Amino acid sequence: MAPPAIATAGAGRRFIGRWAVRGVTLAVPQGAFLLVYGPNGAGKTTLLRLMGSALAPNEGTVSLFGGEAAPARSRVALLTHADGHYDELSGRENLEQAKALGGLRGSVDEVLVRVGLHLRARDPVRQYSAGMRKRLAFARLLLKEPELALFDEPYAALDEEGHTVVDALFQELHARGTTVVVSTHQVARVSALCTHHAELCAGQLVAFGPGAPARSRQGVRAAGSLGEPSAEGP
Amino acid sequence: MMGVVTEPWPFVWSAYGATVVLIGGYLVSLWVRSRSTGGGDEQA
Amino acid sequence: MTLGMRVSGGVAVLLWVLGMAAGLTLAPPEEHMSDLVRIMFVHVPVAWAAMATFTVALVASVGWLATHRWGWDHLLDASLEVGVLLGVLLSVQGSVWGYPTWGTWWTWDPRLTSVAVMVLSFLGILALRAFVDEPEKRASWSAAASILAWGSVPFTYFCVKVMNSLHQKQTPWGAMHPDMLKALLLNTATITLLTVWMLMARYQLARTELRRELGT
Amino acid sequence: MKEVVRQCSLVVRKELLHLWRGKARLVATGAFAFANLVVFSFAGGLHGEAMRTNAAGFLWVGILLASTLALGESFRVEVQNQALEAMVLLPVHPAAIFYGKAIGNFVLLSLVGAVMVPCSIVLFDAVPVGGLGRLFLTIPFGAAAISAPGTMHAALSCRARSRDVLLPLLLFPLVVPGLVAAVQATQLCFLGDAMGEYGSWLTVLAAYCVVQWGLGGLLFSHIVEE
Repeated sequence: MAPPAIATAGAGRRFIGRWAVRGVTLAVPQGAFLLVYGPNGAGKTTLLRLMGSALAPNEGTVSLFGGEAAPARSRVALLTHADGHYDELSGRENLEQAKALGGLRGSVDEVLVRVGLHLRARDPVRQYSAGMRKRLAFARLLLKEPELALFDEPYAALDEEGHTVVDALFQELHARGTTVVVSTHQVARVSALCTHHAELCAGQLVAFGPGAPARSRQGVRAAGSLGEPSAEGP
Repeated sequence: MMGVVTEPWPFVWSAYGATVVLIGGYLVSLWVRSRSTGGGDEQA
Repeated sequence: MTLGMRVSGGVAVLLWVLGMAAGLTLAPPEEHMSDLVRIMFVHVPVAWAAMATFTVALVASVGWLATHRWGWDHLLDASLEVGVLLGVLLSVQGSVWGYPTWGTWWTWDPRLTSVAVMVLSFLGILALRAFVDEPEKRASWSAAASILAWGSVPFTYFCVKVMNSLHQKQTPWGAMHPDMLKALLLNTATITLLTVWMLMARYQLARTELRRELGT
Repeated sequence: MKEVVRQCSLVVRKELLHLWRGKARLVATGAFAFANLVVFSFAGGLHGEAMRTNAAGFLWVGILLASTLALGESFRVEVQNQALEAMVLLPVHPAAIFYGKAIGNFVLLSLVGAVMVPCSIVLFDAVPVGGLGRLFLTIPFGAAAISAPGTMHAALSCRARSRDVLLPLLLFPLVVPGLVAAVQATQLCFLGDAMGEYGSWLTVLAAYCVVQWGLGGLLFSHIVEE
């Protein structure tokens, strides 16, 4: 039995005095498609960054593919709202730099076409719109051909056409056997594909299991407390 | 007699004085800070 | 502050004051050096204590980076603060010693400037700690900076050694008048004891502050 | 090890590309250094012989002040979109990132230093009696002494609050031993090296660089990890 792609045991991460995420224990088998949902400030971003070894847990453990998180970085790709591009360089140069530095397998031209940026590849990234920067971040992720791909709010800042690109991309990654974790508020778009769901609320894992989230519970919780959302971790 | 100034004692006193003032001041600050953070009676 | 700390603190301060009193009164003035030499009884021990404290900061930094146990960070916090205090005191004493000998409060004497540079290096790290909110980041970054800044300690010791041999008519330890040597050793012991106590007190303060910050 | 060198050379390539692409940054740093020299030249109220003896000190303080501009900028680019984190997750060895960026800053500071040499010769009318070649040899050593600790502290202060205050506050005391050696060596170039001390000052400077470049590589991983 292959080790789970992600296995967390009591994982917690604190920012100064506040626990953004605490006591999360779950296991995501390889090839699964996990949907993470919950209100703003529930700790979704922090959980994804823990899974992508961008953050080290203050409590508990996070292991990827059965081993330590950090050594598995070459097999994992994380897409967050900070896109990690160099504004002065062009889209193509950003990708070529990443490809050379990380020894990535993908082809720059192919991924540029896939995300629809091949016409603007030569322009410096500082001229890109938010949506185009997001597409370039997708291109970098595809370039890595990861075994585990983590997406934090993938649909944010994308236009309608962008949404369809992302949907197609999720289909393909899932079909290829890549373990995918998506944190989004657009649960409907992804629930058809997802094999597991996890619900976070105020840093606690309140639901985790196979299949799509039950329509009723997911809707009520998300719309329920419209109180001031506690500040999400960086 | 070495140096520029003949009467050494003012300088000896000011050196010792500076020592007492600085270290004493720091000790007081330690005392005040330990009381203010509620560490007053906490048995360490 | 616990009762134990208060009592030990009182003892340390008492011994320290007695030591200084001895330095001021008991030791006879050396024949060709005036009473000015009495400044040495506080200056040399403080110099040793300051450099030792910054070395404790180095050890604490390596300790934290290796084990990520909070005790090391508290020790680093304590040794930085106490070290800077002793360093500032050292500079003040140095310039007071300097005036009668050179006629100015400050001069480009490697001993004075190297001490000032050492103090400023670690003062910068105190500022760094004040400007970083995340406890883990604050600990790791100030530890790395302390390891870099520690280089100023041997540099200062080297300057003092070289300059003392060039200028100072300082009698080597042996030939010094036995009473003066006794006074110097007494003061070194009391200042070291007081420094250790200050480090322990500041350590406990750092631990309490971190508990409050983390709300545990 | 070979992997670190390969990644480091790629980071250097990116740094130089940034340097070339952002030529304005290079020119601004140079102009700022030159402005320092001009200010020193009349602020010092010196002339003739006194000016020449201080030329070396003014030159290096000018470069040091300008270096904070360049160092702060080199990490603003990394921190702005969290490109530094993206590199660490790629994964790239932290040591490769450090040496890449430090070499990039070294090149920038050496260029600025090289441009400042003729300027200081003119401004302080300090004809290098000890040999122009030696003067240009000292510049890269001094630039290396500033760029290693500078890169370390730029990485720290760029992510702390009030970073513009923190970088000079942390960097200047740290760089003093290296700077003293650089100034002494440069002074010998300007005023002539009667007793042949140039070699010994250069070795002091080289020793300082070895320590800073070594420690930087070791400690950088502790700075980038969250």
